Amino acid sequence: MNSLLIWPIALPLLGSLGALVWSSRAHLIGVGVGILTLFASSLVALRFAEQGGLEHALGGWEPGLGIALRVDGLAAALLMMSSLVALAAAVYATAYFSDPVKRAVFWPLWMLLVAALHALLLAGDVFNVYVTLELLGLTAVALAALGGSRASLRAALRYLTVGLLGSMAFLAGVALLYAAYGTLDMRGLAGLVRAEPAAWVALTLMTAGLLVKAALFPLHFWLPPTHANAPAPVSAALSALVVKAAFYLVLRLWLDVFDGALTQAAASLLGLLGAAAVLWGSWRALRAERLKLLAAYSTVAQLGYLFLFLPLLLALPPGPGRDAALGGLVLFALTHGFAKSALFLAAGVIQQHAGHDRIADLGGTARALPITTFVLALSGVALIGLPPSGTFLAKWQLMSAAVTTGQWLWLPVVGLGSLLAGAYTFRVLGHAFGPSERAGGVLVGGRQEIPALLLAIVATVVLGLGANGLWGFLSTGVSVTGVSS
Amino acid sequence: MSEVLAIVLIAAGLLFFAAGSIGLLRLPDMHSRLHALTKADNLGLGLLAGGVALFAGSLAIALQLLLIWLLVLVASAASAHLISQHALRRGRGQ
Amino acid sequence: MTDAHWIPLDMLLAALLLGLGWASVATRDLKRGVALFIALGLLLAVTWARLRAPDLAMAEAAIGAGIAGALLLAALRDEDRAVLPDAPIGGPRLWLLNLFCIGLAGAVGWGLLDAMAGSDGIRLAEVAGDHIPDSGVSNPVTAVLLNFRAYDTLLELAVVLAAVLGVLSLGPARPGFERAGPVLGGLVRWLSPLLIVTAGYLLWVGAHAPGGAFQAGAMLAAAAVLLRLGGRADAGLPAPGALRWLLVAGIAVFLVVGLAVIAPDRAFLQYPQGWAGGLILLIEAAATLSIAVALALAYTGGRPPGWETAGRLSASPSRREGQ
Amino acid sequence: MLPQEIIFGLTGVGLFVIGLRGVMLHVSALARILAINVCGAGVFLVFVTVAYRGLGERPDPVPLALVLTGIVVAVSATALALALARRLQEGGDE
Amino acid sequence: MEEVEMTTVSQALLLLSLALLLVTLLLGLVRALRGPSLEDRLMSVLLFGTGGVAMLLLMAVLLAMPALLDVALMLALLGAVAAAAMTRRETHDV
Repeated sequence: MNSLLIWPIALPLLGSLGALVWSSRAHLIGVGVGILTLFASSLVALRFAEQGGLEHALGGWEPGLGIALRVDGLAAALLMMSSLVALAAAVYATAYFSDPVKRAVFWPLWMLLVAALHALLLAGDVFNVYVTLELLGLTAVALAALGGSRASLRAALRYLTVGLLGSMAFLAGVALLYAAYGTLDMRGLAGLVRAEPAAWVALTLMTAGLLVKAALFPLHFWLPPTHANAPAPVSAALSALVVKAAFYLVLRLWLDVFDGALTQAAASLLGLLGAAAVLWGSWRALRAERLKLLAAYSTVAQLGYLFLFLPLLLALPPGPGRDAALGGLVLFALTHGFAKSALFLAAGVIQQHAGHDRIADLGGTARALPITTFVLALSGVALIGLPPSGTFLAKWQLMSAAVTTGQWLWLPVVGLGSLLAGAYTFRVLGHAFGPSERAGGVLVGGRQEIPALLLAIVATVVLGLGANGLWGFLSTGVSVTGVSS
Repeated sequence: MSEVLAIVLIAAGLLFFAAGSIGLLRLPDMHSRLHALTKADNLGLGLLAGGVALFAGSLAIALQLLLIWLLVLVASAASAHLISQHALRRGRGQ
Repeated sequence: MTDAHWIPLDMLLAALLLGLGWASVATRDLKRGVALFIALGLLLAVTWARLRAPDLAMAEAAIGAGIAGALLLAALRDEDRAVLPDAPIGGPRLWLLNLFCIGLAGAVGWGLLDAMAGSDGIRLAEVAGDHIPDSGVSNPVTAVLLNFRAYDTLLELAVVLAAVLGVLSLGPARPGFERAGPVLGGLVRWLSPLLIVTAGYLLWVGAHAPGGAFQAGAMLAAAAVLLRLGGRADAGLPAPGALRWLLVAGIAVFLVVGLAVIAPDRAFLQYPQGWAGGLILLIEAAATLSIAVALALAYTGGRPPGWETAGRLSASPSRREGQ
Repeated sequence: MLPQEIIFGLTGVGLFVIGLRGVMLHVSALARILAINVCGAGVFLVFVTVAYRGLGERPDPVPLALVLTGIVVAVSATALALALARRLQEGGDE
Repeated sequence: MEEVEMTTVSQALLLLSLALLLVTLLLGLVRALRGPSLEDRLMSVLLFGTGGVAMLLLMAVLLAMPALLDVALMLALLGAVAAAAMTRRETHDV
């Protein structure tokens, strides 16, 4: 009985109810629950490190009839990242909202979002995944709409429409799976799925639905306006966690459930789209006029890298080489999560301080907000992939896997993408270190700058230097193909 | 031969439904359509429910069918009133 | 009588479903679209009944004829232009879209037929049937929803909460309606108690016959919609302070029960022997209230008056935040 | 395979695609919301068809429960989408 | 209703009535398609609702599912809500 697994979901859910009923204490509940959730996630991760894969059969029913929660290395690593980023963003958010109405409605939704993320990461049942996707989608839309401007409402509505369409495609795939194999349990399905039309169509529908949500080029069109117009802590969570959750599901389906029905050609197609995303997203980021828009396009690009790993993982035979590539993928996802949330939080600080986030008018930021400028630089290091950031090691793994499998095409993509990332990072920093055009600005407290700084340090230093530990942790159960319970 | 009677009632109900549909389709203006509609489908449902009650042959079910029919009667009378009022108000150029 | 005899009727039903679906979507006249969509909802209820799923027929009826229909009709009133301009895409791109859709339909249909042909057709039906005696209820659908897959239902309630919080965050409620005339007033007075009684009946009967928390909640919400239409701007809902509690009641009871039953040998939501029936009814009662309040609030379209101040613990002014 | 599985299964697929096409074709929020709901109805119909096991048999309760969950989710999403669309129409001043 | 004894002929006739009812309702729906006014469309939907109740009654007998009467009851109860929802006006646009 690993009833421990329910707590990273139940705590934020309870917190959300508390924050709704006692809205004047909502921020305290939010941060307190954030700490408790991080604690629960850490316990889960520790238990996983000790025992390997964990499973909790909810309601005591055999998975299949009932629903199971499961943890493997991938889920545990992302759970830890999600809890950490959410806590940092929560601390930041205590000082972000000035409108009491928005503040009161932010906290319950925020904790619902965290609960949805954790439920999604631990879900072991494809229909349950659908429910968590919808919960995640609706909370994300409601939070994104808190921006309040016409642009943010329009972006939120489009986000909702597109997201619902994605969920419907996913659900149609679930229907096919149940029709063909008579179970919804992922591990049960993994043993049953064969290379046949039902499985191919189901895989295509579910993947397509998830790609919309993961904003893979050319389905990324909804992401930049949504992420650029949401409140800063929300943007941080959307970019660092929510799109990644959809990618996580793609990974789980491809490596875990549909292992028996995949072809290299399909994976290469996703890789190609990923490559296009890297180039297009980086280019648009370079051309962006606003800092948050730059960060959003950079997310499009960075997600592209994640998809580059798929054709490699499929081509590699099981063994240390594949484990290393998967480790690189997880490291990439984690680093981007921390770096991008730091970048969005920093952009929020700048926006509140200067009243805008136009890159061309950032002059004087370095003098007025040295910590925040430092955060910009640090997260830039991680986005480019300079040492000692985790991205550096992850890209190294990516390139060596590309060499091993002879998929040379990805090498110039990684190189060009990194150059473009360097260009857009230095463009921002160049303006930030430029002369100030006007004095003054709103004072911003440490409650906003420190969380961003910590996230950026995790991305650039901790993950890079501690990657060895991560490798060991992941290999405890990184074979996503099954949980040893 | 309650079964025969039941079928006859249901068939008669169907005729009224058909009359209602055709009225809705063919009559020239909204108000006459409304009249045709409410008369026809209420009677139609009543007859049909009677037939079904004969098939079911239980008092409890017959009562439930009666309740359903009465509710539909009330609802459709109220709906007809609301619709015609609405149309009138709009017709006055509001 | 066998399934073969039903084929003509089923074909007719299927054709009508497709026709209504097409007509409600492929029109530029939104009034027509909404009207046909409501008709499609009714037809779906009939289809669920035909396919022996009365629980779903109830839900569809309560939603389609009640809250969803009311929401859509209200939205229609807001729409500036009820007739949309020409489709933004035309010519070759429209052909491409149509081609894509035909291809997609073919592929998905192929996959589905392959899936059904390759399956034994039993799936989980027998496992579920075998465990219904242990589930605490005898309606199989309720057993799945509140016991075997109760966790799904818990998260579903969270989805409802998220949606209504989103609606509330967007602004104050819409204005109410003008006072009802005698006919509508009478209807409201007679019908709303009946709706509430039916909701109670559906909640109670759900344990052993079609019905359950959602159907009951939707009927309660329909009563609220009717009250609002009759001129009560608050839709008969209690004061905001109580509303907050009602909104969270469903998830709260569900979670507390789920966590309270955890023991070294018992999982989250694993009801103790003999307690299942009672606990399920308790959870469903709370869920009914939460669903009803959430749907009714969604119909009012925003925060009720006094919502902002109802969540304060005391009269202490809210702390100044930075910025 | 029952004939009903083919008839209603393909109808479900058809509704799914019709809805999908509607979302891609329209720009109006309300039209898109309708289309998404048609799309969802198609998926639900597939589930219910999978559950159906013949005239004399009890259907598989699991897909029916899934559809009930799906209907609740769809209504919630529709409510949120309509509220957003309305605020957008009002001018997004809040 | 579970133990309803019915001859095959009656069953066939009931099935036929069901099909005829559906055709009739289809005819009525043409008005929803054509309009021209929203009232016309709504009337057609109301007729469809009553027809839906009738179909549920017939199916309750044919499929031996008394629960369908509860569904019919719910539809009957909700019949007036849509009409009221469409025709009522919010206070600000009086």
